Amino acid sequence: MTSTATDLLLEATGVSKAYGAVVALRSASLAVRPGEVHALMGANGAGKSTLVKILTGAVRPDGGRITLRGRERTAHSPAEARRSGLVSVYQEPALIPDLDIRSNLRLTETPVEPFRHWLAELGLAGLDLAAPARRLPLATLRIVDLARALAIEPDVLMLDEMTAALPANLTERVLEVVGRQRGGKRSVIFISHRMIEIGAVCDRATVLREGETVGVVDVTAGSEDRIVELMLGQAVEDLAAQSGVARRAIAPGATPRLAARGLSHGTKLHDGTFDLHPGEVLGVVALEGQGQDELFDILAGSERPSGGELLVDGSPVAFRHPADAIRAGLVYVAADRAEALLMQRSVRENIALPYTTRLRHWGLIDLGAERRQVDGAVTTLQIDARAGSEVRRLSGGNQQKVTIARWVAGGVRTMLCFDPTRGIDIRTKAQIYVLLRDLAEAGAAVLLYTSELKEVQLVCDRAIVIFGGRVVAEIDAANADEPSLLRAAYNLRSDAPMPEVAAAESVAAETMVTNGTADPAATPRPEADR
Amino acid sequence: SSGGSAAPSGKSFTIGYSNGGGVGNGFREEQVCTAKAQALASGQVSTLTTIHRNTDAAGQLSDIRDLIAKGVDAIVFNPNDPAALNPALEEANKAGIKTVSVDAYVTDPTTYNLYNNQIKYAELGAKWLFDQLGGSGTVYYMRGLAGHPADSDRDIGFKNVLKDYPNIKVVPTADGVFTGWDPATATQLINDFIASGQYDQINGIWSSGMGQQVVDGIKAANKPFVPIVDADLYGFVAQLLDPTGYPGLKGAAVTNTAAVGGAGVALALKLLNGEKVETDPSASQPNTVLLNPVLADNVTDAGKATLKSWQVPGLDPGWPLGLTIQGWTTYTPEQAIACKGPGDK
Amino acid sequence: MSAAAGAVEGARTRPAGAVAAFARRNAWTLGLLAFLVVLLLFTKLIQPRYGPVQVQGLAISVLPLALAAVAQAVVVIGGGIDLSIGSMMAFTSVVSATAMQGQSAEFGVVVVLGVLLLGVALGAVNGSLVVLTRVPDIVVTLAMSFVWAGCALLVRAAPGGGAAEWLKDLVLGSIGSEWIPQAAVVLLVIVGAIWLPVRRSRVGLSIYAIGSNRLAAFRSGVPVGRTRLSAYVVTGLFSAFAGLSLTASTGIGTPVPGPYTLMAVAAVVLGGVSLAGGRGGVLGPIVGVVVLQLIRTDMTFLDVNTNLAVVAQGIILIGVVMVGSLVQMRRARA
Amino acid sequence: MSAAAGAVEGARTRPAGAVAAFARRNAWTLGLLAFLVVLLLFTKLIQPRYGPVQVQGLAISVLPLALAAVAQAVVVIGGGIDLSIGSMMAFTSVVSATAMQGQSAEFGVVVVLGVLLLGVALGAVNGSLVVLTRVPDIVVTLAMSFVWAGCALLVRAAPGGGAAEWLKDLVLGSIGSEWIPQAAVVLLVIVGAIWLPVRRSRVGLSIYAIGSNRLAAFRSGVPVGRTRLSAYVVTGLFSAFAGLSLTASTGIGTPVPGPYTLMAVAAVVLGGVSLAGGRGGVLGPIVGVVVLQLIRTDMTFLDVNTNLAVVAQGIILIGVVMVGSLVQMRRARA
Ligand SMILES: Nc1ncnc2c1ncn2[C@@H]1O[C@H](COP(=O)(O)OP(=O)(O)OP(=O)(O)O)[C@@H](O)[C@H]1O
Ligand SMILES: Nc1ncnc2c1ncn2[C@@H]1O[C@H](COP(=O)(O)OP(=O)(O)OP(=O)(O)O)[C@@H](O)[C@H]1O
Ligand SMILES: [Mg+2]
Ligand SMILES: [Mg+2]
Repeated sequence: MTSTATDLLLEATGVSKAYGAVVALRSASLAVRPGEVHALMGANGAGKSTLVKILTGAVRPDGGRITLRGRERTAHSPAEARRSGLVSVYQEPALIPDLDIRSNLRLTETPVEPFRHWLAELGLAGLDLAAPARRLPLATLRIVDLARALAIEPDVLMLDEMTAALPANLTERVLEVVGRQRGGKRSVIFISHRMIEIGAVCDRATVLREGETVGVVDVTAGSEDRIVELMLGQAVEDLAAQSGVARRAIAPGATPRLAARGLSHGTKLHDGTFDLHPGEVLGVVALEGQGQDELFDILAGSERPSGGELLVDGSPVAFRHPADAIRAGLVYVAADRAEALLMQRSVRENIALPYTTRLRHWGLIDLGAERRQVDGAVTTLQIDARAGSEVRRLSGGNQQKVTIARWVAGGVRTMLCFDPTRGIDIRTKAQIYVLLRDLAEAGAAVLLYTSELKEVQLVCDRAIVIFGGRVVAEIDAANADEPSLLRAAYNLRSDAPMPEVAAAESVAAETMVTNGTADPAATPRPEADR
Repeated sequence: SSGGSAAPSGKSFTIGYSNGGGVGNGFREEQVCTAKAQALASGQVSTLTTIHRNTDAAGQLSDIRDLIAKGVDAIVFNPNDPAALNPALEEANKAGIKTVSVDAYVTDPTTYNLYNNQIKYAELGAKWLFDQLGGSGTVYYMRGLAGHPADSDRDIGFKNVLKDYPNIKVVPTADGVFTGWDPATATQLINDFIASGQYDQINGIWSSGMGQQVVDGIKAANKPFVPIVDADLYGFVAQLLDPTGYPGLKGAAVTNTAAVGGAGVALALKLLNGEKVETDPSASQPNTVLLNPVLADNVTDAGKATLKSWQVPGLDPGWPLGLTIQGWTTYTPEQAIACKGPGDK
Repeated sequence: MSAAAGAVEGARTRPAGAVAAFARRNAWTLGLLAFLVVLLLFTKLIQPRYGPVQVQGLAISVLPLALAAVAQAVVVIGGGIDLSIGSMMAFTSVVSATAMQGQSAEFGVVVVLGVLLLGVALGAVNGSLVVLTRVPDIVVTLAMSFVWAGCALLVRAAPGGGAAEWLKDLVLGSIGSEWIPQAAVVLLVIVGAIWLPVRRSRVGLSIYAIGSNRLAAFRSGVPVGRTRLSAYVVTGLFSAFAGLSLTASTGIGTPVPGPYTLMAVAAVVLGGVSLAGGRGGVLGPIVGVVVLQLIRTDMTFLDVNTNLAVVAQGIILIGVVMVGSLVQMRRARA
Repeated sequence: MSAAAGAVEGARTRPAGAVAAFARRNAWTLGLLAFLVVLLLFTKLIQPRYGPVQVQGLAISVLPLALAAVAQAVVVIGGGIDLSIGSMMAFTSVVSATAMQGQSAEFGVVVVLGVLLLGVALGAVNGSLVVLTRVPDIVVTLAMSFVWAGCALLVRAAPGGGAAEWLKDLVLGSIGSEWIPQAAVVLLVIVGAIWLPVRRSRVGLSIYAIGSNRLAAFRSGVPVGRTRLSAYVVTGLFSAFAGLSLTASTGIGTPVPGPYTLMAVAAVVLGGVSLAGGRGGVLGPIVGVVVLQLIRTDMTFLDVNTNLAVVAQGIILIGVVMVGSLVQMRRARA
C-alpha cells in the first residue's frame, strides 16, 4: 500500500525538540491516513508524548514540518489545533478541578448533547454534569476527557496512554469506541505500552526510537515481534525468558515477614488478610477501586487502619507514620512517580532521602558513606543519571528506577510495590522483574500489586485477589494465567462465563459520583483529593 | 455617661483620644501619656479611650467615628491631615461632642486647635544654625513626615529664615529629605548620606526630631561632627551634654513639648465645663491656642545650664523633655512617665 | 449574590435543590455572614446606642479596604497575587485629588473616568510584566509596589488636593431606609456592575480555570497569558475604585500607601478564597472586611489597650480561618 | 560556600568536573556575585573616594536585612513563607535593648543568649500554629506579624533601651585587612555556624525535601510536621539574630517593624530561591541584599530624586530577576 501526500490526513516530517542537553525528538515522522487508527510506539523516553504535544500545539517544535490535508500548518496552542481539527487526550486529565463538568465543557466550547452521547457509549451514562471535577475518580476523568474530545468531532484524535489508568471494563469500552472509528472520516493516533491493545484496534504503527522514527509497520497477527524489535533496536528473544524463575517453597509453620489479619479502612477495605514470607514475591490482583490502595497505604504507614491487626516477624505493629513502617522494614514504591520523587532535586538526594531518614541519629550526615550507597544503587538499577542534577529531567522510566533505587540503597527487607511498571517500556520492565526476583532471592519479601495480569506469572510466587475490600482468593503462580486471574478479580467461579456487560456497568456505576443526590457514605473516596 | 470616680467638680466625662500615626515614636507616645496623666489628675474623667495606631487619614476617620459611636463627651486627636477628618468632626459636632486637635490644626471651624508654634520652632533653630556657620555654608535639611501640618509649618519657618541668609546652601534639595519621623528611616538616610561621601561636604544639619539617630550615625562612621539643631528629645540632649562620648559635638535643642496631649485634654475639659478659652488671633485657623518654643545650645554656659535644667532622669531617649505646660497641665512629670490614665492599674 | 459562587454551576431545574446547592457552594460566605450577624448583635449589646448612623459610619470605613479586598480576590482566584494594590490605591488617589482640586463637578466626572482608565493601565502593566517576564507574581507585584508608590510621591510629595463635592457626598448618608448606607450601595453597585458580567463571561470562567489548574486550562484552550492579564486588569480597575474611595471619604489624596495590601490578603483568606487559586468569590472577602472592622470597633467600645488590640486581631484572624477550615474539612469528610 | 548549594551532590572524583558541577549548581549565585562586582566597579567609577570605610558602612547597613533574608530563605526552601520576620526582629530587638540597658557586659551575654532562645520560641510558635491549624503559612504568619508587633509595643512603646558596648563594637570596623568589614565576618560566622550543620544534617535534607514535594517526603519517612516546625524555628533564630543586629547597629530597640519582611522576600527571590520551595540556598539571598543596598547607595551618589529612586529600585528588582530567569532558561535549553 503506497500513499501519496494528498491522501494523508496528517503528516509530520523531521520534527525535532530538545530540552536542554537532552534531545527529546531528533527527527520524528508520522503519516496518518484518513480513517485509520495509527499506533505510536516507542520505549520510555522515545518522545511519543512530546510528538503528540507538538502536533496539538501544546509544545513548540525546534524544527520539522507538519501538514494537515496537504497544507502546512503549525498550531501555536491547543485551542488553535482544536479549531483545525486536531484534539488530544493527554496523559494527565485536562479538566479543571474546581469547575464542574458543565463549565469544563463550556470552556472548550463542547456541545453538551454529543458529549452525553459519547459518555453513554463509553459506559458512563447518567454522570452528574454538576459535579466538580475534583470529586471524580481518575478513571472517570479520563473517560470524560475522551468523551469531550469525541464530542468536538475532531478529524484527528490523539490518545496518549489513554488506557493506562483505566480498569479492564472501561478499557474494553474505549477500545470498542476507538475500533469503531476505523474506516470512517476520523483518524486516531493511539499510544499504549500494551501490545494487545495495539493488536486489537490499530491498522498501522509508527515506531520511535530515541527521538527518531525507525519504522512504520502494518499491524497484523505477527507484527508484534517486529514492533518490539524496532522499538528496542535488538531482537527480543531473551526478554520473555526472564519468566519461569525458580520458585521457592515456603516452609510450613515459618513465621511470615508480614501477616495481615482482617485489616479494614473506611468503606473501601473490609478484610485484608494474607501472609507474606521472606524470599517470596506475592502478587496482588484487583480491579480498580477494590481497596488495594487503602491496603497499601496502611502497610506503608500513610493511613491508619480502622480495624484489624498487622504483624511484622510475628509481633504486632501499629504504624503512625511512614517513618514507622520504614523502620520496621516496609518500604513503598508508588505507581505515580510524582507522589514519590523530589522533582527539582538531584538523583543523589532522592536516593539519599529515605536512607538518611532511616538513621536514628542526629548530627551531620556521613557524606562518604552516603555516596557509596547511592552509587551502588544507581549501578544496580542501571539508571541513566546523566541529567541527574534534577530528577524531573530524567525520562519516565529512569524516574521509576530512581523510586526503587532509593529503597535498594539501604537494603530491602520488605518491599511494597504498587504497579511499579505502569507506563514503563518493556526493557525497563524486564529489568524491574529481574530486580524484584533478585531481591526475593536475597531474602526480601515483596508485595506486588499489578494491573498487568501477565506480570503475576512472570515474577510472582503466588497471588492474592481482592474484591470488594476482601481477599477472596489465593492462586499459585502456576495457575495464575490471565483468564483465571480475571475471573477471580470479578469474583466469579472459575467455570462461570464472563458477564462483560454486567460487570462493566457495576464498576462504571461506582466510578460515578452522584454528587449530593445519593447517600454520601456510598460515595467512593475522591481520588483527585489525595 | 456615668462615672465611678469621685470628681472634685462633681462631673465625670468620657474622653476619646485618637492618634493616627507615630506608634513607637517618642513624641507621640509621650503625648498619649500626658493625655492619660492629665485625665487622671483632673479627676473629671471617668474613661479615656485611646486609639493609637499607625494608619492613614481614612483609618483615622474610622477611628473617630468609632469614638463618636461609643458616645464620648469629647475627642482629642492628633490629625493625620488638616482637612480629611472634617466629615467625622462635623458628625461629632452634630452629636454634641467637643473636638480638640492637638499638635497640628484642622480646618473644621468648630474644632479647637492646640499646638506648638512650629513656624517659630523652625525659625529659632535655623537662625541659630546659620549663625553658627557665620552665615555661609551648606546645610543638610532633614524634615519629618511629608504632609503633616507640623512639618509644613516648620518648612515655612525654615524658609523664612533662609531668605535672610543668601550664602546658605541647602542639600540635597531645597525641600530637604523626609525621615517620616521614623528612627529606622533616619538611620538609613544618614548612613547613605555618609557612605556616599556627601556628608564630608556639609557644614551643618537641621533636623526635625531625629537628631539622636543622626549623631549616632556620624559617630559610628567615625566622622567629625558638624553643628546640628534638633528638638528637645531626651536622647539628643543627653548627647549634647556628653562631651566625652561625643567629642566636638555642637548643637542646640528647640523645645517642642509633647505635653500638647495633656493640654488638649485640659482644653477639652474647659470646653465641657463651659469655661472660656483664650485663643490666638494670629493663627491661621480660628479657635487656636499656640504654644511658643525656646532654644538652648551647648555652646554657651547659659545654654548648657538650661539644657541641664530640662533633664528628667529615667526618660526614654526618644521622648521630648518638656513634660508639663504651665497654665495647662496639672499632673507631675512622674505621673506623665508612669503613663497611667483613669482606671489603669 | 452569585458573585460569591465558588463553582460555576448551571441552574438546576428543581428550585429546592438549587437553594441547597447554592448554600453548599457558598457555605463559607454564609457562615461568615452568620458570624457577622452575631458580631452585630454583640455590638448592639455592649453599645445599645449602635444604630443606623453607626452602620453608615461602618460602611464608609470599610469601603476602601472592601474594594481592595475585591481587587485582591480577583487576582488570587486567577492563581496570582498582587502586592501592589496599596500602592495603586495611593497613586490613583493622589492623581484624582490633584486633578480634581478646585475644579468643577463636571470635570470631576472626567477625572473619575480618567483615573479608572489609569487603574486599568496600571493593572495592564502589572499583568503584562507577570506574563512576559515569567517572574513569579509575588515578586513582580512587590517590585511594582515600589514603582507605583514612587509615582504617587512624584505626583504629590505630601497629602493634599481635593475632591468634587458629589464624589464626597456619594459615600455619605443613607439611601431609602436609614439602615441602608449609601456607601454600601455604592460598593455593591460597583462590584455588581463589574464583577458579575466578568464572572458570567468566558473571561471569568477562564480566570477560575487558570487559577484551578493552569496546565489543564492551557490544554483546554484557555489563552493563559491573556487571561492572567485580564485578571490583573480587573484588579487594577478595582484598585482605582479603592483609591477613588479614599479620595471620596477623606477629600484628599495621600501618596504613602496605607496598610491595604496585606490587609486585603488577610480579608481574602478570611472570605474563603483559596490562596492556591480557583476557588472562592468576591462577596466573602467583603464580609471578611466588615468583620475585621467591626472587631476593631468592638475593641474600642470595650476599651481594649490598642497594642493588645493589635495582638488580639492577629489571634482572631488565625482563629476564624482555622475554625472555618476545620468546618470545611468536616463537611468534606461527612 | 556550600551553604548556597542548590543540590547536595557528592564531590566528583575528577576535580575539574567538581568545579564545573559546582558552578552549574550555583550558577545563579555566581551570576549575582558577578553582577555585584560590576556594581562595585561602577560605584568606584562614579565615586572614586569609595574605599574600605564605605565598604565597612555597607556591611553594617546590610547586616539586619541580610540576616532577615537568610531567615526567610530557610522557611521558603521548606515550602513556606514567614511574613512575621520583621515583627520578630522588632520584638527581639526591643527585648534585648530593654534588658541590656545600663547593665554589665557579662549580663549582655546572658541577654543575647536569652534573646536567641526567644527567637527559637517565636519560631516554634509560628511553626506549631502552621502545622497544627493547617491554615496556609502566609495567613498564619501574617496574623502572627500583628501579634509579635503588638508584643514589641507592649515591651516598649517607644524606641529606647541600650546595648552592651561589646555588642555595638562587634559590628564596627574591620578585621585583618581594612577591606574585610567585621560586620561581614560576623554575618558569615553566624550563618556558617547555624546553617551549615543544619544543611548537612537530616533536618536540612528534610527541609529541602518537604519544600520540593511534601507528599513524596512524607512517603519517604520524613516527619513532615516536625520538619516544617524546624524550618520555622531556624527562621525564628535567624530573625532573633537580625533583631540583635538592629540593636547592635543602632544602640536602641525600636518596637515598630521596619520594612524587612517584604524586602526579605524580594532578596530571597533575587538570590535564586524558588518561592515554590525546594530550591536555592542562603548565600544567594545575602548577595541579593548587598546588591539592593549598593543600588540604593549608587542612586544617592548620582543624586537621583528619592522618589525616583524608589521607582528605579522596583524596576531594577524585576529586571535582575527577569534576566536571571532568562539566563537560567537559556542554560537549561543549551
Ligand atoms: N523538561 C525536560 N528537560 C530535560 N529533558 C527532558 C524534558 N522532558 C523530556 N526530556 C527528555 O526527553 C526524552 C523524551 O521524553 P518523552 O517524555 O517525550 O518520552 P516518552 O516517549 O514519552 O517516554 P516515557 O515513556 O519514558 O515518558 C527523555 O529522555 C527525557 O529525559
Ligand atoms: N510547558 C512545558 N515546559 C517545560 N517542561 C514541560 C512542559 N510540558 C511538558 N514538559 C516536560 O516534558 C517532559 C516530558 O513530558 P511527557 O508528557 O512527554 O512525558 P511523560 O509524562 O513521562 O510520558 P510517558 O507517558 O511516556 O511516561 C516532562 O518531564 C514534563 O515535565
Ligand atoms: Mg508518553
Ligand atoms: Mg513521556
